[in-house]
Amino acid sequence: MERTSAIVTALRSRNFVIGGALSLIFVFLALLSFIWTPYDVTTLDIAHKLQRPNLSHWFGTDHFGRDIFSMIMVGARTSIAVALLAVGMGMGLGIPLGLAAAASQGRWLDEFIMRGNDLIFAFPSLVIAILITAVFGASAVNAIVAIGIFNIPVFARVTRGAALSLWSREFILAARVAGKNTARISLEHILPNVANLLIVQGTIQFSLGILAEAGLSYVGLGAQPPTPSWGRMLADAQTMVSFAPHLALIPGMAIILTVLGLNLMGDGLRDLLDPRIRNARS
Amino acid sequence: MLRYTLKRALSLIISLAVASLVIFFVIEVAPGDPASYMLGINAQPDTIAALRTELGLDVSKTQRYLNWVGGMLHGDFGTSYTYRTPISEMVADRMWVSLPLAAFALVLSTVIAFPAGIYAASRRGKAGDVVLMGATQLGVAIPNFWFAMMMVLIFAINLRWFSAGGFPGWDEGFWLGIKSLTLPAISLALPQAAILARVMRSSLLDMLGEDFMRSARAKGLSRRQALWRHALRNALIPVLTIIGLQFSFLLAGGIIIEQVFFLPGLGRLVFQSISQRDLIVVESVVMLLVFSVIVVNFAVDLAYAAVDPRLRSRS
Amino acid sequence: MSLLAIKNLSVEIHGNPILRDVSLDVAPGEIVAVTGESGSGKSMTALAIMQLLPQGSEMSGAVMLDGKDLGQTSEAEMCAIRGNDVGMIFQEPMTALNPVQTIGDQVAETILIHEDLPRAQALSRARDMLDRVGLDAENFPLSRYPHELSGGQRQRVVIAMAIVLRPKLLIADEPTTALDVTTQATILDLLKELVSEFGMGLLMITHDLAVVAGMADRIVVMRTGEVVETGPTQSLFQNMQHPYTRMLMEASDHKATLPPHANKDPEPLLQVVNVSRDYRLPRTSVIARQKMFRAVDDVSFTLKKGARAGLVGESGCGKSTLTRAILGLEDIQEGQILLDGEPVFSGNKANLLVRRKMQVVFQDPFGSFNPRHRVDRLVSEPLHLLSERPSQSERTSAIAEALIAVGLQPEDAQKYIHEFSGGQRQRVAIARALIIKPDLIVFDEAVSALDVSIRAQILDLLAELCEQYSLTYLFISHDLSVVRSITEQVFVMQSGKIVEQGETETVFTNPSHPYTQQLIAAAPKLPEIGAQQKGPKNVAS
Amino acid sequence: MSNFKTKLAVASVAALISGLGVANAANSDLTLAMQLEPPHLDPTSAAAGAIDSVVYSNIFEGLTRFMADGSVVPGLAASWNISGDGLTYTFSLQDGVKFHDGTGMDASDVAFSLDRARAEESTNAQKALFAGIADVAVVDPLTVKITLSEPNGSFLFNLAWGDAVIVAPESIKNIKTNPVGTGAFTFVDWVQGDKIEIARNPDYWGEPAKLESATFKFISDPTAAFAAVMAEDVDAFAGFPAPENLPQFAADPRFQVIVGSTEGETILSTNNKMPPLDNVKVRQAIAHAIDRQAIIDGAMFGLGTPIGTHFAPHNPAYVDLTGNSNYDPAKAKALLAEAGFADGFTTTLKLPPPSYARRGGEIIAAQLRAVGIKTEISNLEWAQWLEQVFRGKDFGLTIVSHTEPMDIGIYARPEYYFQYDNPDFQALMKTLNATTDAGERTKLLQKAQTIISEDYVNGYLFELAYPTVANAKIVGLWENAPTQANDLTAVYWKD
Repeated sequence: MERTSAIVTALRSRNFVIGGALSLIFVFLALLSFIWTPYDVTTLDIAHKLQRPNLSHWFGTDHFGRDIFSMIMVGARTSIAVALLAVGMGMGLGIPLGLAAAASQGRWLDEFIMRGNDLIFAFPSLVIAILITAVFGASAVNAIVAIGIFNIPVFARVTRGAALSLWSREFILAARVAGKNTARISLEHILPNVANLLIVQGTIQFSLGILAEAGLSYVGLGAQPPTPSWGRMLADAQTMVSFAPHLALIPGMAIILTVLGLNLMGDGLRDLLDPRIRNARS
Repeated sequence: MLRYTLKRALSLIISLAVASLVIFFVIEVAPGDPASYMLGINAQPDTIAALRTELGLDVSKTQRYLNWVGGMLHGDFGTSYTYRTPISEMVADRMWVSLPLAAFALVLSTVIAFPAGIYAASRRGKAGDVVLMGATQLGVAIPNFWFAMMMVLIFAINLRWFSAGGFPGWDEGFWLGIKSLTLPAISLALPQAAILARVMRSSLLDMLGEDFMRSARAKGLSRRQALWRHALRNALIPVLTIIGLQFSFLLAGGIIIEQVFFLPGLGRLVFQSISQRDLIVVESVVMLLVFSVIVVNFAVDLAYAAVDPRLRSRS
Repeated sequence: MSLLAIKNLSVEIHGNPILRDVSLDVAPGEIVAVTGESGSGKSMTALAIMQLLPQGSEMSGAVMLDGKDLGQTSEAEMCAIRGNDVGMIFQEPMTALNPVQTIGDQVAETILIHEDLPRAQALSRARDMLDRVGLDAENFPLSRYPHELSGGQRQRVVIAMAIVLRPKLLIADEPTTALDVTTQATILDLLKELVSEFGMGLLMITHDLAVVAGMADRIVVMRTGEVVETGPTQSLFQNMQHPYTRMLMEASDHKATLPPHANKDPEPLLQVVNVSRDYRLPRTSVIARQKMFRAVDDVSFTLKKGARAGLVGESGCGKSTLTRAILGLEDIQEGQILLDGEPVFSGNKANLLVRRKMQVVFQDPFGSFNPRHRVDRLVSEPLHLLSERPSQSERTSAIAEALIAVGLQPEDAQKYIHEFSGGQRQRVAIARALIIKPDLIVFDEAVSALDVSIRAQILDLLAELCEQYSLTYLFISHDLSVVRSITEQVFVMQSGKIVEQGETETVFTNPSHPYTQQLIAAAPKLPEIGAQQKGPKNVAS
Repeated sequence: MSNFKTKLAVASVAALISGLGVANAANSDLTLAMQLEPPHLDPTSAAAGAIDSVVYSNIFEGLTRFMADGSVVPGLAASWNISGDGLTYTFSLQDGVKFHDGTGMDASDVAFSLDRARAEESTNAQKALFAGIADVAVVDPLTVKITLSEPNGSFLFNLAWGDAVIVAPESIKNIKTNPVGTGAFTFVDWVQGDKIEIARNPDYWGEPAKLESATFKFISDPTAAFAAVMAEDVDAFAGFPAPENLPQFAADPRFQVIVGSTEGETILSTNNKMPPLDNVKVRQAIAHAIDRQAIIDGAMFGLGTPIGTHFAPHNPAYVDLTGNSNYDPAKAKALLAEAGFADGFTTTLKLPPPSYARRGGEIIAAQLRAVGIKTEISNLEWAQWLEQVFRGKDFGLTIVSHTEPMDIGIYARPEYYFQYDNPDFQALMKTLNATTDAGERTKLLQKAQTIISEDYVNGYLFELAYPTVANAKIVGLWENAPTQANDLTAVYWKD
């Protein structure tokens, strides 16, 4: 009974539906690109370069004659993979840190983690991301690390905030009276109850990850050729924007729609999972 | 209040010390050597060695770290390898571009976000709210460098209302300087305004649900009066944090925008120094950015105490 | 002609009915109390009068104030009326004031909204009103902020805000529920004085029949959005027409019958020996020595097996700190707490062997359960303490037995906690405490959040369990009537010390310590059912 | 797209109105933009081409100087005579030449400059050019006698390089930020990251410059470059970075597009010591797998002349050997099979930042992939490229344009980064150095070109073009770039 009603309420939230649909389109395109793309993105066809969108090439061709639609599909794969793994890294390290900080409640561990957090926040994320990829070589993996690092403090802070408010709740005191140690309580009681918040934060960081990856590959430090990436398509298109605007408009739209989709889904999720609003509705 | 400031000042110093250590030893790992970069393809090994000694690159790392930190304490960041000029001078010139740009963008962002956030909160659920929130969703989704490209195409190349970039320098006239910073500031301000508007709205909505709002209404204040006189000031507190965060982001966040508009700002200096392996400049500028972020956070904390009396008395 | 006349008022929110055909009236200078359990719609009635109903609600029927139907007045006109002709005060004083504005500005604002006069003049009138409500200028200057005041003092500011323009009608929605007994008494007296002095009508909303008995001239009893009975206080208490009113009265005055002790001379179970607990105060200056606040100061007492003890005290007296120490959740600075001779806290963490012998039931039925776990998992959590884990079948049978013992069905084990009412949740909490058959159960304000009728059922359940499980329990509460009805011996606590202890009846009938006397005197009392009283019972001040 | 058209219509009207307002009032001032900003302004202590692009012959002058067509003419040295054995050069200097700080320029300055360049601890990037000098003697204030340790046919040519300009001991201390030379322009101001301003030198010894003042502006971003020129923020852009925009400028009456050639042979450098590239058949296969014209069209939008060997086509001694490496994928596959790599192999393709390398690299990677050679592309910064490729020799293939004039001699240096070691070629180079007779030198140069072409040492792609976009009314800009320089001494506004 509990499961079906969740889906029904999910469909009622307009943001979630629109956002979910948009994001799914790009995820589908990314997955489809593993098995099929209208044209092979690695073969160049310089004779047919800079074609406007037409029947044979739905989104036209770029300055090397490659099919832009196929590039968008494969580019989706890069962007989504980099952003997803960066968020994964952020969550994987940030959440345990946040839980540990909350569990130690003001003792030195909490202070230490929070000071560390403030320090990472103090670093200019974009400059450091560029530094990491420039220093250790530009590649998708380095982009993931560069973006992931700055996700860790975000999740640590969000988790700690939510967990701290839970620690004073009575059902936690009851669990302590039942003899469970802080680690078990964190996993059994705290984590499930902050999961909603983390999912919502996850979608937002995911969309920021896509923007960050686009930024990095725009300055040439993201995924390396021949793997296409939206950011680099933008960078290549920059000089031709005056006579071939579709080269810049289409990747730009792809980034905007994906990020918009994810953010709307995040908003929809927040309304769905936030008990206050859910009770008001049901 | 004094103890609160003292405690914060102490943690500020510790963070700075740790930051300088992290910055120096992370950046030192960078492969590539500025001397060989400067001497180019045909340089002989001995010429490069000569230049390295001249630049003081052959000294041990810890020694260089100590010189660097020692110098920094009295404002001398050392001399740039490639430009051969004192870094503090270079940074000062660039600061005159990045600081006004960040301030301009922050003002734009606040001027747009505050009315939008308040309007949306007061018309929660109605058309105005939905449209504005849709616009902020879009604002957050647009990559600011793409937006900059489009603006250059329309306003600089086609309509030619603005120069396509470059910075004439403040001595050419204040308004000319502002004019050349307008497009970059707008493209920097767009995502920030969107975020700030959303925070403003949600913070206001939280406050509207509080008990003291009900007391205000019971006293006879209209819905709008209650919002302006009571909810707004309380809603400012979380908004202040975001503004503090945004300013520190804008200072360094302009690195790509400065590229697109070829502004001689801190961001571009860092970018060029990274590719030229002018490590001492990179370290100094990153250190400066970290220092400004920590100082801004410190200021935001003090502003908190000003806005929220509960903090003032407890410390 | 009555000051306020509500004629068959009905209110619906998002389609589901909240109030059905409510009629009542208030004359100038008269105190009318509206009482009933939670969900009876008493607060919604008040909001309807003030026209501050939540969004999406439709109202029908008439709300006549001085002959003017508020239902039909425009919002602008209502703004002119609110604060001027009708004042309102709310339950939660801690959040009723704007935290970032001084109390002077907030009181003066009511004046400035309705009359345009210079700010200085408004502030001086605010000053007078604050003096009138008992906040003297010397230690309550206008520049103070709400967080610098106690709950009772903040409620006085709220009252000042509501009546500074001498409104004809004052509505008080549970004004003293969140306050301590002694503060509650002073606020109720203040309200009575103001009503008679200003000749205002007072519409008082409260669920506490004892408060109503002592205050109101007339009573309106409501249940699920309908008025079941109205009448002058005395005659209503003498002969209650409606069975619901009778049930309410009986439940409020309920006394559980505790079974006799099986074991005649029980040996000691819980020994609390000169226990003290200190909290570090924030350092005023870097060099000053760390000042400590002594929350529990040299407390000693012993509970024998089978004892049914109570611990009473106002908020801030240190009873919850003592509870935490007994449960081994916090370490103590001096003294020892022994259970069956074993220390509760050894080394720097709780001693699990001892912990196995005691359990706790908390106050908030909604907060004391993890919303994501099913009931079976919630109830069986203490089994974690057993050295050898019970097998699956042992576990399910233990759960079933515990559920049945508290009057629930075994198949409830598969449900989620949000599918139960407040009363049922406390039963699940008790089942959780019983499952490992502890020697001692600590009840920390276990029934404070419940309605009167349900509270009575839970207390009866406790009495039955004493029989079945030969329970020993320590019942902690700020509510004297509850402690009186469920305990045999009681300890009275004031600012960290136990000032009096003894048989519950003897302590309640003739208290020896002045603080206890003051406490018992301040607690509002229910009139004897059926017994004829002449004139209103005056309350010893 | 339609709304784009309407926008253009509106735009042109607005442009008309604003265009009138901004006609450049002072016709004697010129704003020249270029991509790279010089790290500092001392051409004798760094190789960065950007330094010469600003200061060469504008601020500093050498004994000899390059003209627009690449020929070497007298500079500060009015005339000279060479001894029979080609070992001693006696220069007689121009009279009455002053440095910008008023100090006189005489033989002692020449001696100081040359001794400084060839000294042990010198940081001069082209120190090798001066290695041959045995002694520099001041005969009298206007005469200098230089003796070489061995005859060097291109000694006069070397003295024309930017690295051999004459500096004064009095102003050497902060020459990097306040250059003091003898040129037709004096240094005024340098706003780092933005622009350098120079002004006409009133008491110049030679024919004074026509422009009163000039500003060098630095715009590295190709879009910004296009926007700056289109918006007429700058009067000319030397070395325009985005060839794809040239058709638009050519079509616009406000602008002129000058496409010259450079000394930059753009090659697919192959690491001759790294197997399997040490096998000549594999290198030949690579040569046949590459379609030069596709690279020129794709990467440079048609700018650049194909080359078959490492030599500048505009040089009279050039031999067209593109035939040796015509585009023939079938032959490439056959050669690979012969060499034992029927199913191809994988190697690295490390690319420096310029767009010819990044775009060319993607096209070549695709072309090589077609014949079975897989390449892992990694885009490097210049500093990393110098470290890994040039010094570390840790690469399979790379793409770089060698812009030094007459640099075929690098194939005679086995330790050079593509590690080609051919004793016959090294002997040929020695004889070339020794001969001063022009006809003889041409024959030797042609033989050298043929050897490296047939040995398929590298993949010879195209000669880097040098596009300049300028205001239609500017006259006198150099078309070709025989050396990296923007000689403004003869530039003026025609109206």
